[in-house]
Amino acid sequence: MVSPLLQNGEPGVLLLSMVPGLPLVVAFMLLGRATRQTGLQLAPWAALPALAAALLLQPGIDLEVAWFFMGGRMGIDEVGRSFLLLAALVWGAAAWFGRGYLRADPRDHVFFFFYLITMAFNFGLILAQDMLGFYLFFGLMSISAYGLIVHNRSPEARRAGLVYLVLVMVGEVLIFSGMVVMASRLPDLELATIAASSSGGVSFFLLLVGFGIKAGLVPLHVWLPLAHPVAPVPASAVLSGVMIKAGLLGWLRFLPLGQESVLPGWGGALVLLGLLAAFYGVIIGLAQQEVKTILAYSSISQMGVMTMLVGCGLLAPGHGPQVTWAVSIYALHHGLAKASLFLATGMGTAKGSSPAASGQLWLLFLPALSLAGLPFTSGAIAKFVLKEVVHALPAPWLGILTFVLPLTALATTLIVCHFLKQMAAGLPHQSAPSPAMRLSWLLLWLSSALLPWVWPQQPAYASQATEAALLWQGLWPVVAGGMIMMVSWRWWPVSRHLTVPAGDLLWLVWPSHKELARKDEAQAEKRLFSEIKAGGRARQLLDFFPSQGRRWEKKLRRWSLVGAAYLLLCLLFLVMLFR
Amino acid sequence: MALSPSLLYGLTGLMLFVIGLAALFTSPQLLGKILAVNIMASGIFLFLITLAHGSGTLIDPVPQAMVLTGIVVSVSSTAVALALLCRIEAAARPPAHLPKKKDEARQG
Amino acid sequence: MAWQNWLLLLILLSSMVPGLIIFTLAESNRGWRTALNLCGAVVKMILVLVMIIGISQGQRFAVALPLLPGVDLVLRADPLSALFVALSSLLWLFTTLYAVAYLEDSPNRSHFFGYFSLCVTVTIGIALAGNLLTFLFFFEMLTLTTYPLVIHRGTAEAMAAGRVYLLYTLTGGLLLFLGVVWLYVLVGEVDFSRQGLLMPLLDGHRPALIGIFCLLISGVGVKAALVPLHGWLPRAMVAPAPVSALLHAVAVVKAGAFGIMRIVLDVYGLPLTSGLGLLMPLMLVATCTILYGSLLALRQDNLKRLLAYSTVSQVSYIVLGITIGNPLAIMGGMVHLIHQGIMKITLFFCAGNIAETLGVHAISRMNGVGRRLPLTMGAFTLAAMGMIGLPPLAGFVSKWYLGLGAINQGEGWLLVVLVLSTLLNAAYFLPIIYRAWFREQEGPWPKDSGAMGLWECHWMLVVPPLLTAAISLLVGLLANSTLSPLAWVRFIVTTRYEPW
Amino acid sequence: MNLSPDSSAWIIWPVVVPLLGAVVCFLYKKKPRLAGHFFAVVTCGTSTVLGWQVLSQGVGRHLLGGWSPPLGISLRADGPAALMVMMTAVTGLGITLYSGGYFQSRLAGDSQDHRFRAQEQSFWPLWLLLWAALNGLFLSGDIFNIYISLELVALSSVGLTVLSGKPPSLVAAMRYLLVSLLGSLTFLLGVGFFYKAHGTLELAVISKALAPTPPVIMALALVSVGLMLKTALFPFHFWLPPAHANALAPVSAILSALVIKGSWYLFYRFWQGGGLLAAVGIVPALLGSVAIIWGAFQAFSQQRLKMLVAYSTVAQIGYLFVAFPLLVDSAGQGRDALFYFAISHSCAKAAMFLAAGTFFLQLGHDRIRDLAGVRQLLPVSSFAFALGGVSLMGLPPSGGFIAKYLLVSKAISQDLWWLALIAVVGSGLTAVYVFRAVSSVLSPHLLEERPLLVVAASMQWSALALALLAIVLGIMAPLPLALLEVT
Repeated sequence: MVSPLLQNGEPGVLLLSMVPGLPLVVAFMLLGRATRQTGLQLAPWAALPALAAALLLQPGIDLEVAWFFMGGRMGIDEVGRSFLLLAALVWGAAAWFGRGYLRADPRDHVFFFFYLITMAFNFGLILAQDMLGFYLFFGLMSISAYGLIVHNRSPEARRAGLVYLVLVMVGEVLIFSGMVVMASRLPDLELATIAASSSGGVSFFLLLVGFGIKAGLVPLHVWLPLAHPVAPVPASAVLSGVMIKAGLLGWLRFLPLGQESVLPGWGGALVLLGLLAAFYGVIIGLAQQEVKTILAYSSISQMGVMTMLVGCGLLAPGHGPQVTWAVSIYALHHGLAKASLFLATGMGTAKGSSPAASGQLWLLFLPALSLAGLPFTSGAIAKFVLKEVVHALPAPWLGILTFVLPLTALATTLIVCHFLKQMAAGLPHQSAPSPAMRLSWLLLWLSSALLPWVWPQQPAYASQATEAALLWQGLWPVVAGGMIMMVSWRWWPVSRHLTVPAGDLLWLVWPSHKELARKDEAQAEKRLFSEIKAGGRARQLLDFFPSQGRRWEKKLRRWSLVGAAYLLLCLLFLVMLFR
Repeated sequence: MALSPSLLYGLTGLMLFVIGLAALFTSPQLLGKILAVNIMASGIFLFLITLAHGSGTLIDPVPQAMVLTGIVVSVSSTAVALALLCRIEAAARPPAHLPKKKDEARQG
Repeated sequence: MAWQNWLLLLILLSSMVPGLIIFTLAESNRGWRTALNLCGAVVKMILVLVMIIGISQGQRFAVALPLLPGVDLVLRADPLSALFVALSSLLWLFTTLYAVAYLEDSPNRSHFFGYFSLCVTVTIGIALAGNLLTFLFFFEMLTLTTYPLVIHRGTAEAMAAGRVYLLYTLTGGLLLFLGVVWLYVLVGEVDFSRQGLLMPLLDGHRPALIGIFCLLISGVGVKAALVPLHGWLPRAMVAPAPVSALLHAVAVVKAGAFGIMRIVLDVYGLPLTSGLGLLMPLMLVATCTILYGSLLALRQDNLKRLLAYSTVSQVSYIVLGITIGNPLAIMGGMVHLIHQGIMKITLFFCAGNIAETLGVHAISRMNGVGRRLPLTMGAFTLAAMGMIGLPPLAGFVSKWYLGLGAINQGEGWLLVVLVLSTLLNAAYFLPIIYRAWFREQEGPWPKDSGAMGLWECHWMLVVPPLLTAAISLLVGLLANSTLSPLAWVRFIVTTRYEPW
Repeated sequence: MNLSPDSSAWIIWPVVVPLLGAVVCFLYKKKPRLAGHFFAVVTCGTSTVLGWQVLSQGVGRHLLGGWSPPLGISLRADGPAALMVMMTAVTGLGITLYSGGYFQSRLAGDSQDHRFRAQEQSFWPLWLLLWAALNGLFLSGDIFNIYISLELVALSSVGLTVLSGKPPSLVAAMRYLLVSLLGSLTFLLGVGFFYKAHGTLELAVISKALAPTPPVIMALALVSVGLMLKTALFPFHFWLPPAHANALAPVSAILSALVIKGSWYLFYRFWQGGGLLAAVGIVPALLGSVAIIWGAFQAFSQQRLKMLVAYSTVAQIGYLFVAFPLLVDSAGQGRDALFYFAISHSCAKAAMFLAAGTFFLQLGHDRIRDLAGVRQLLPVSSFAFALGGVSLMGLPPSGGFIAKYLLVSKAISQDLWWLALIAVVGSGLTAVYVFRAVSSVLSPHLLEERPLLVVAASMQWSALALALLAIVLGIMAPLPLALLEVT
């Protein structure tokens, strides 16, 4: 087991500040012409401090930076450590991968600039130990990811970017409002305080939806299937592998998980919503052709499962830490597996063209099926901790979920099989992967396969998850799913009968490509013209008074009028004085 | 109230003032206006003189001094007015093709 | 004791004297003019620093000049005025630097810089005014000194804008005048340091107090561009960019907002204002302004006009903060005085830069500007994000405290207003950023004055926006440090307005 | 009056010096300009000494030649009188300096040498005579002397008006003369009635003891109407704009800034006691209000700059009368407002007319529309014009602001709301027409026309000095107000 080597102290603080600091420095090196090449060389290594921090630092390290923003606190806790490890691995491997993937792109420095700042902010939000720090990094990460999504500047990418940005802004203000409401009741804004307090009502709802946008909560998931296919492969990998987990982390940090007297109704709703997403994602995903879109829908489905977990946390008082831990394990497992699948889409060539390629296809089965919870994969552990949580639930939910959970695994099997088939069918032509790409992919694959086995603090789970009774429970959905897919390929290919455009629900509200409605030049000129005309009329009107005024003034010059005024005034004075 | 000579003179003076006033306001000619002003001045002088008579038998010298000075002022201002009138006439005459302007000028 | 009195006058003179000398300089005398301007600006900065340090150590600065029997012209530096003075003198320095390069070859520069300096002098006077009449005194002078700047281009459009500007501001000035005189007749000297001065009148003179309040607020509201009174602001943007920058960020609009602050907080005081039932209407006006300004900004294609409408909207944040009437919200409003100033001046600098260097005025023609002017657009992006209120930029800090104050005061609906405003801000700022960075250039620029050495255009055009953008980042990023505006505002609120 | 009859012999000098100067200028035709400057400076000096004496020693009184009233001539200098003398002195000095430059430039720049020389030869004696007459008017203690000075003022100003020799100015001067005569004769008739009622001509006595007896009422009515005529209060303003606008530049300034103040000052003198004002104060106030609005409106409609400025005088005269109801209570704020209007208007209006005259001289026209860009040619004059406008508008810091403040606050404290509103609205209207001119003058256009001649520096700077004085009056109010307190 990895044991924390570094205690609180100077080196720890230095390492902690390098976690977001190094990527930022490298990112800004990319902006200068002179330092650009060095920056590109360094880019894949920028995640190393994060990795080191995740592996070496003692949970509980805490660093208060009073002058920073509005009172900053950075540190590592148990949950953060697990998320940081995931983030460091995926970001690092994807960056390494990306160096090769974008080797022919003249704007690779632009990509890596956004990549690195997004990475830094992602690390930052994991480390943040106070409300505003979390919000700060969350917001920054969301905004800078825009640059990743629109990197290839195609119309589809712009549209996806727009949808993403709109949703990000909506999420942003929702989170802001939720946090304001929450902060107004708290003595201070540290996460520890928040965890101890119970927040309900408005702020709960606002934060749930706000973070839900990032976490791909149905029906706010529409940006995911749009953004993934258009973004460069490494960007998709981190998007699906890590960044959507930030929303999850937000829930873990700010929702009152496992507390008494908080809205069980909300918990139930969240569980149902999660289950809905789990199946909905699969159904829509089966109708897709494009591999990255399929993976995106799979992510939606998997995030649905995690949403359900969070919902369980709300339903099960007293099990907060357990749920949190389960979610972080699940997230670790899903993040690594999904990222390695995504990276694979960036190096696939026509099927069977080379031994390496076909070998890679076979290797893909492991992360793919681990998503479905195949025994002896990381997915099995994830499913196991999931069940542990479910067992803690009160009566109706326990029954429902025990019944439904295997079905979600089955559904997942369907979609990963669909994905594998599409992969095997071949991808649009891509240049052959460089050795670095292969190496980074392998690294991710290995960590996906192994890490959940070695990582947990209680290895007991690993052994429990491999008990014989559970083996069958894990195996049958996969087998059944595989058979269903075989049958459907043969007689009833889903994607031929069901076509849903990527972004599904979005098409109801925004059916076609529309540029932002900007008034065009002709319209502007027309208005200007009418303004001028109105001005002329106004001037005519204005001139009326002076001309009349001059006329009257002329009349006033007559002596007779003056005489009359003279006499009148004399009389007026006399009368008024006599009175 | 009996019509004492001083009252009669005074009222006459005021009448003259009013007549001058009327002429000033109605006379179309500048010369007429100048004369009207003179008549007004004379009326006032008459009025002032009656004040000197006053109540007692002693003649008050102050109004007389006022009238004397007033006459000087009146004469000089009439002179200025007449000189000005001459300049106006002179300025209006040369452009014979503009007879209208002359009328305007005369009316002031 | 003596030097404290002289200090305030020196602060005024440090920009007035250069201004007056500049009037007499020949048009071609560029070196002296620039030197005088910059010297004045730097000297003023130093003096202001001395003053601020003095205030934080509890020294008192005041100087009085008898104006009329029983009515004095009082300059006094309290923490609130120090806030505004610091903003004005700092941004004056930057704007001067910018203007020197911006107006490099244009005519009438002596004139411009002369009025420019006078304008700052008057703004400082507004900030330091110790009583209502002194405030009025400088407030009206502001109209006069800014008018020549607004019409500086001399085009028909500029002259028309000048007329509209005068129409609004002079009318506002008259209303304010009437209100001030009325109040003086009622209570005599209205000194800002005497709080609760009007409290005894609450029983007998309620209608009069309400009437005066309306007069005063509508008077300063014209300059603060509260919504029915905002018409001049978008038109006044025909002025040269440094003028717009100063007008929007520091001088005119801020003077109005500052005036509302003074009237509500110091003249009437919050208890009286809310006792008269006047806070709520003012709050409604502020919210309408916030939303209406943003809605109109959404429709603009001219960058400077958009920024003008954005000012309309943003300045009402300040008013909103005051009217919520909660210490936290007041902090948010007050600190927005600084934050909005810094961010907006950055935006106008950048807009001017784009117009000056590339001849681009319309947003629809801004595609790819980021490639050509990366530094400028970088600064623009930072400032625009700050305007939206994204952390950790300046705008967020204001928004956060406004929101917190609103919730604490039980006015949860204001959060919706803030949220809508944020979304609207995003809706009109993000497309600009998008065009500049993520779109390719379409066709050649209308003109291109070319890069200059290391810089993308004249360095004096780039450095000021970069510095102000950096400051707008820093004041947010370091909001909690003891040197930030937020800390100062906290000092003001805790020392003066905490009881309420 | 328990002052000794000769507490201050100095009083005579502000009258005698310019009178002497007029004679010298008339006789010494070779260099009238030099003599004119000399006597103007000396007059200004003696006036200043007088002002200082009044301020430090209180009211001064002097009997000419030791003859006591009613036959002797008595001079009396109290605060208001001294202030008016000072105003005349300062404005007069500025105008004198301007005139020197004005005639010098015209003589240097034109071949019509002879005509201009004749103009100058008549200008200096007339101007100094007018100055002497004005000072006499302000300082005279009895109302018949005042009548004489009034006539002297009228005659010399008519003389000045016709100097330009243009037909419109002749017609205007004629009308001016007739109106003046009508006014002063009406005044004289009033004087007669006063004498009948009180048996004395001493102004101090008369204005203190205004009882509503028929002769006094008659006298007051006549005097008031006569003085209104001479001050060109609406509806008697008809003669003023053409006369003022068609005169030579320094003359316009003299007429607008100083001459109308003479008759206005008398009006104030007769009503200063308050007393009967409660009954009729509304009449001048109403006429004044109409004048403010009508004058502003007409000024706005004008095409020529000097006409605009002249109509602005019509409007400002309204301000001089509008505050009369405020004199009713004895607290001096109403009086302060009136006099502050008078002195700041004097400086500002002189500056504006002088600047307008400079434009005219430089460009050969004063069409407002074509003035755009004159700033490049005449920066100092343009600035002076704008500053004068600021004071007229009553914007701080300027004398006009102080006056407006005093007026409005007094009106509000007496619950005369309409008056406060009129004052405020009036200053708004003033702003409208002033900015119509100022925006043209200050506009940064490039001027296409070539200047006709070189303008002497003294023309520009004297206007600026006066304008600055109008501004400075806004921050040194305690001094003039202290002088006013001396009664």
